[in-house]
Amino acid sequence: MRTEDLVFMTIMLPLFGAAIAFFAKAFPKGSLTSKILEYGGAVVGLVLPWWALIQLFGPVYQGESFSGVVGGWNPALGIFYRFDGLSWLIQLLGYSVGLAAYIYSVGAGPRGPAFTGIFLIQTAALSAAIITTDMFNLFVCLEVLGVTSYVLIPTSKKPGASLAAFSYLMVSASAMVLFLVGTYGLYRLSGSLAYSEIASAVQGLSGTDHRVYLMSLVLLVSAIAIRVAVMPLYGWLPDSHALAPHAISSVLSGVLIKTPLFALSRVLGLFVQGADVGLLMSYAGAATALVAVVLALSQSDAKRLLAYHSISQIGYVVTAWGTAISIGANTQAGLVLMTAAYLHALFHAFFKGLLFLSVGTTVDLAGERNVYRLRGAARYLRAGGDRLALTFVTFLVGALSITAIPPMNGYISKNAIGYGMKGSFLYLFLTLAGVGTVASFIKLSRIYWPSAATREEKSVEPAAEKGNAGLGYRLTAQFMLAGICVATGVAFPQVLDVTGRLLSGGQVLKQPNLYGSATLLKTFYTALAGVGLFMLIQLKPMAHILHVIRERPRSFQGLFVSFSLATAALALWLLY
Amino acid sequence: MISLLLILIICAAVYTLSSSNLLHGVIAMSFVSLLSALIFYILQAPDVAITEAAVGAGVSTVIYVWALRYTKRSDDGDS
Amino acid sequence: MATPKTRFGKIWSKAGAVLSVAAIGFVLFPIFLADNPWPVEARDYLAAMGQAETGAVNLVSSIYLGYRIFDTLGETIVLLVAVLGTMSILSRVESLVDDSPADDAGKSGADKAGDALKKSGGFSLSREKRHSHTLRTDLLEAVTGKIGPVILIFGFYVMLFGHVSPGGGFQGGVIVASAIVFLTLGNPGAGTLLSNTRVLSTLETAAFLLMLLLSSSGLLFGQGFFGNPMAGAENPEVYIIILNAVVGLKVGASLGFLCITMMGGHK
Amino acid sequence: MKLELLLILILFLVGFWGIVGKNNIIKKIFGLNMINAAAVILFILEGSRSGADAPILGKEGLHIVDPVPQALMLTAIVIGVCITALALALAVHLYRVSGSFDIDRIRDKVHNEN
Repeated sequence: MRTEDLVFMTIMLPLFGAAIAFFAKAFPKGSLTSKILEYGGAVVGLVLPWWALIQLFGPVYQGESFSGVVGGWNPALGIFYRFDGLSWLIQLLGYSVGLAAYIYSVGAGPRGPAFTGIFLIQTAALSAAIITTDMFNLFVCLEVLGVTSYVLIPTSKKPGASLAAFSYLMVSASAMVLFLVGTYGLYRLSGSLAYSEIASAVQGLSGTDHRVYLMSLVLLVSAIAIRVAVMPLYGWLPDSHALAPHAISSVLSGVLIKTPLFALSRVLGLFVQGADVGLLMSYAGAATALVAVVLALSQSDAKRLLAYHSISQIGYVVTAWGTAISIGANTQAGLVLMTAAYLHALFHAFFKGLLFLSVGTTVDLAGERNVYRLRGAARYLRAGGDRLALTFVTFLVGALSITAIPPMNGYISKNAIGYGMKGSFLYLFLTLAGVGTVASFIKLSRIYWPSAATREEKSVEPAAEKGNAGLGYRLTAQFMLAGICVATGVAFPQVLDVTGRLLSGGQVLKQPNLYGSATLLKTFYTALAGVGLFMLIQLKPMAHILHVIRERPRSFQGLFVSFSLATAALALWLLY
Repeated sequence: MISLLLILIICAAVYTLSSSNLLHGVIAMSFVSLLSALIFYILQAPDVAITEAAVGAGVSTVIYVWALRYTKRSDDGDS
Repeated sequence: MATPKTRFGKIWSKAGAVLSVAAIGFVLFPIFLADNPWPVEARDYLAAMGQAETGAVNLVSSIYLGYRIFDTLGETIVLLVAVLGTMSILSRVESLVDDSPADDAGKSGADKAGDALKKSGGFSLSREKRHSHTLRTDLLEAVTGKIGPVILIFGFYVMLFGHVSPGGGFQGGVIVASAIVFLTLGNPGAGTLLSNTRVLSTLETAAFLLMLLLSSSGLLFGQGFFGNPMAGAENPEVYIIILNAVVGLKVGASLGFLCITMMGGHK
Repeated sequence: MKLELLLILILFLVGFWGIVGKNNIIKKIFGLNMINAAAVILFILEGSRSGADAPILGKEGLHIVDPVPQALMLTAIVIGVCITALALALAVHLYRVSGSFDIDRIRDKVHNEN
């Protein structure tokens, strides 16, 4: 088998797995054959691709990249693809979180061949979206990703999840039509759909042609920005991530919002105006990081709090990513920042996945999601079969990671971003967001604090019965992710080195000094400020302000208004 | 000719959005699909025309009608 | 954006809508009115080489199932997932409706479909019109039962001759699906093989697997995934014909499955 | 020539108005269909300016139109219908839950239940 074919194995194996899993539907529910087919499909789709990834690691580590036309067709019409370090890294992200989430879902649901198949298709579409370098093919990949999420979000059977899925569907499907119009604009200018051909054709355009090109670029970027949920376009995310099943929440916030971002970096890296777009995106990202953390701090629902943190953390990623693109993704400084952006995306996928799963287990066992009401959750965990309250341990690992406490991986990636961003005023935003993160996770961890009131004891037993099923699978998935969080945090020099090499095509990048006294001191102050902020929000007037923020009216229409205004703003930014 | 068809499509579209009976809206919507199929045929795109007629006017109308079957069909939420 | 309950809120929300339409219009205006000449390189290449490379006389087919078959695979996946998703949401709706009497259990799926159609009673049927509607349904059964097979054959024709004439797997598949629906309507009680949802869903999965295998078949001949394994051979169009048939089968089964479930034959 | 393009733009904006300005979720789905149709018509219309005959070979001396937009639009149409089907299924589910197609009422209802 040629190495080029291995590249497509990462897409085709999950699809084959999905087909096998779908066959399970033909057999009676719960029969042995049906189980074998379903889990066999999952193994084919989620485990075998690791073999391809391992095979491919050698060449990409050496800085090789595979590109060409899918199926060996003529370049005039075929679909171009490119497999390089970036693709490898994104696939690593997708397959590791996907595997953990699937193991969790075996225990916690949703189950069934249809779910397994759709989950595998989503994984395949993720790999395809990062490999392709063809505009229309990217459109198709994004549609597949979208349609799988619209189907997976309402599997939690909550009415709110249906509404969230519907809102997401409407806004992202409309954005995809705009993406199509953007593709049209670029095709009529260049006569091609491949990124590189388009980029070379649009150079040196002037007059109306130039305007057509700019507007098409704007449409593409804002259609993808919807998926990434940067600041003005985040409205669909909190509900859909909070109300989806826990395993799906972890994949949605871990992988699904980042893949389009890095797919976009392939496009922007080629276009001249990409740098301007990157700059604006970095501002939007910094604003996202700060505003979303304030919103998170005000939430009462445990999972919605986590969902707002996903937005805030993607803000970090977008800030670093945008700055990297604006200073040139091939310069030394740009590469350092891009490495940091990727690492934060990867680590966020691990620790946020972990947090969603741990908090999911906790709220299932306790039967209560309200942060203000749930107390002494460790007791519910024990009553539910988790005798040692291991879920609390995994939660703690996740919380320490996201608040950037050494030696967890969050410390590494946040400070790597800080190192690259030093001197920029955006850095201030990120530092402030860090303080808010500490405060809101102290708030969230209160659900595990022992409660003073003894009258709650009575309600422990009945809630514990139903959530017990599949605890082993849940804990396996949680420990898998927790282990990765600690390991990547401890072995950071190697991780940084490998990531840097993969992203730069084999160069050795300068490593930031992450355990310098200044960095450690800053972490200490951030944590201290976080504790202070937490104390502050306990006060009556602050609590009232948070209540107002939490209950602010949100409407479906607001989503569209902010989308179209953001699109127009981006257009004006590029025009003038 | 194309312009004329497009004007008809826009009229049907406006009617679809403004009519208070959703079922009338569905019928107008399938009319939009049929007219666009006609446009595709005129524009030398027979494949797209067949697809639009079969999928846009056929399948999606069936799905709309199915969806409205469950419900009371009137649009009372709008001003 | 306030929830529009008050008069002021309503005006506010309309203003927001106008503003966003204007913003989108501003961005779209230059693209829609672009007037640079249409690029013809791809067209010229296809006119010269398309038939030789893929064997399809219909150049749209040559792109759809040749050069850009990867996109087509994605499209069929979207269809597959959408049908499954609609189905799972639908089953939840059915459980919410909960008005199906228990004695339905003994009937066949097709019978139930007919029942459900009668029960739902068309669109805006008042009680006294029920009787005439039943009559009309009988007429419908007689006509659709006869037309069904004809449409089925026409669907297969469109499917298999997609490489030389307009049409192809997808369009043929839609026609086959409507034929399946007609057959189901026309034979209440008898329950044809095709109206069994389990058979349809297995058929759909099988067609999906076949399509994956066909896209991978280029591997054996050294073109890699998504290549045409018969590219160098005498008649490369055979590959396209097979693909058309598989796509048609898949689309027909998917949509037939969807329609029959929606008519109430869901088990 | 410009008139046709302007009309398509109007169709697009009418559809977008349906999505943003209408409260009824079925009408929002109508709007989604319309903007999809507008994008497809635009692509096909402009693609057809390059020739005069359908892209089916077989006769001599044909001056065919560009087949690439047609192949792409086949995919786009089908994806659009799939999304419509899914959106309608969700809409029906929401109707069953809340008894209304009005987006604000649905939101109030769902919000109270959670």
